[in-house]
Amino acid sequence: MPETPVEEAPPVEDASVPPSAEAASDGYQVRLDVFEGPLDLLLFLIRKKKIDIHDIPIAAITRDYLGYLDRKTEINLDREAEFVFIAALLIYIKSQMLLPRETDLAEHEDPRRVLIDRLVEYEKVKAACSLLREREDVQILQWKRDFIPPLHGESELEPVELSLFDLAESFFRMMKRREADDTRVIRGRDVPIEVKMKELVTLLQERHVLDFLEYFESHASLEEALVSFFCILELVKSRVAVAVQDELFQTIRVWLRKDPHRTAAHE
Amino acid sequence: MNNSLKALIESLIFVSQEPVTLAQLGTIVEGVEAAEIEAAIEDLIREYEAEGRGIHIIRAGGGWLYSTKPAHDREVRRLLQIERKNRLSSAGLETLAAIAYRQPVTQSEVSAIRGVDSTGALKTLLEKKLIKIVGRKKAPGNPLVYRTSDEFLLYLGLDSLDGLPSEAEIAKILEEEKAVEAEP
Amino acid sequence: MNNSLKALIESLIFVSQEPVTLAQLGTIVEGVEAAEIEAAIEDLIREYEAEGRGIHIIRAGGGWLYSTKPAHDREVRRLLQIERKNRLSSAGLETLAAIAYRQPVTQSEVSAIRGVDSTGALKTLLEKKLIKIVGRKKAPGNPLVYRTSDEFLLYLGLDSLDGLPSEAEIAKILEEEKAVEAEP
Repeated sequence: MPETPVEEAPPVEDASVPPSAEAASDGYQVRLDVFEGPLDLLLFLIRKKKIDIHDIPIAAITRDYLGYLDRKTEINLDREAEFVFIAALLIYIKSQMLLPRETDLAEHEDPRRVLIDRLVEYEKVKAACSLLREREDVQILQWKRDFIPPLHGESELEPVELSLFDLAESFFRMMKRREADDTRVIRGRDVPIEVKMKELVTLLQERHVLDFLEYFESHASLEEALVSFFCILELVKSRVAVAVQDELFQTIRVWLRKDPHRTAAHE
Repeated sequence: MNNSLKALIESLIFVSQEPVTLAQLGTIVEGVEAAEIEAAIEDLIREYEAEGRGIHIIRAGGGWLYSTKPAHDREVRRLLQIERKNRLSSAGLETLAAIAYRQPVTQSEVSAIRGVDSTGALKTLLEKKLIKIVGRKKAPGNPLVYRTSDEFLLYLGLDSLDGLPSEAEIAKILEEEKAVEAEP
Repeated sequence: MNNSLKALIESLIFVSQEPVTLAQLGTIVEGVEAAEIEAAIEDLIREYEAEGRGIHIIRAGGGWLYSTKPAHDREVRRLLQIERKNRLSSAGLETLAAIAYRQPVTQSEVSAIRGVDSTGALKTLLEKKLIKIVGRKKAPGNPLVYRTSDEFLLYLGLDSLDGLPSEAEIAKILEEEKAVEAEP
């Protein structure tokens, strides 16, 4: 059962039957072709022997446990390391129990304590699971709407929620996608300087004054922006255009020099 | 019963995709006592639970919302052309239960409770949005901390985390299982 | 009147995003005369039109669907406003993720990461106050530089950007071999 990725919901025809009957078959008596985890196996052994979980005969349980481990067919082999880890813990506890002691151990000194605590906790989680399964069985048959019904007039709500995981996942997928893309060479289009120069002069004539930064940001590629930059430098150098920055960090305005005397005042 | 109040509440619960809370209703239906609103909802719930109705109002995630009744699952799926919803695997449910009861928890805490590495199960639960990452623990390695989500409450039809099976209920189940065990 | 037929039709109209047609109902409710189905729908419509009901079934696009009644329009919109969180399209989410993980970044850097022009998405994120302009980059064109905002942290319930899952962690979660653990 634990090997099956998904379990079928009970047949729809059974919707009226309390799903607890189904869930009960999840209990220990009928179950388990394969033990998914070591705690699962331990609990099974304890129940089979009708042992009090708080007073586990470690030697006997360890023997049984190792027996299952040897057979391998009954445990989830993907989890072998975890089964072996608990086996080591059992053997360690057993050795601790065998140490000669002068006085009886207080309860909190019981070497089994650490294992008992885990088993008790795990047993509770398993029991909670059977209760939660009952709820799940009822809920998955009921359908909620994942849209908003039409209102009078327009409705433009997008049903997307943001979560940290969504965000991180989105970034991760994007980077993966990019990794794949990077194997492909992306070539920007060549921009001949003469063409750009003409384009720039035309623009200056049309607009009279150009915002330097705005003009740069309008370029699709860095290459194209650089070409424009050289064009402007060239135009300023050859005194065809004037570039003025009123204050540090402010935008630079560019215009064509029409009347050399008037523009000189700006410089 | 105030019929127009009931009608208004019906439309509000109906139109919402998420459970509508009493607080939300209170903000919108001004000047009406919470008790009166609740009485109207109770009335609505009763009406929908009657025979011959295909949808009903359920309480989950701290509010009320509509859903179809379980009896029509097969036909609903045929109309929407979707497969039967799969139950969670036992590994997934176990991981979810461990998180629900011990939250906020880290991956290694969940794995310790289950005795097996739970990274894969956590991933699937995250994808299903039944759990969420809520931050990091101030501990070596600053591991991510997980909690159950609002979708988790809706998924199991729980009003809040207080609705999780109690210690007493769990103890009762354990007793029953042991009793069955003891029989020949 | 066949009560269970009516209930079934009610649940089908409820759950469908598109108007449900008579033909669709006919395929799902096998062995029932079209006339009988229509009668059941007429009956449902009449019931919902009664005083004291907040929603009704309307005929549209060759079929039937639920809609709120005009009388509650104002309240319904208020509720949806309250409920509506900052919801993002996948383009918005991607852009936000690129900024969150690569900040400070420029528009062209974000576009390069995403492989598509992100000007529109940036604008939306600015409007939603999830990102902010923090200055200009000393680079050709002095492009604007973006960062995530404080609202962004609030929205995700994070104390600081350090709370974002690291790339390595996300990779680990997402690339975990499914075979290791059966899917929930």
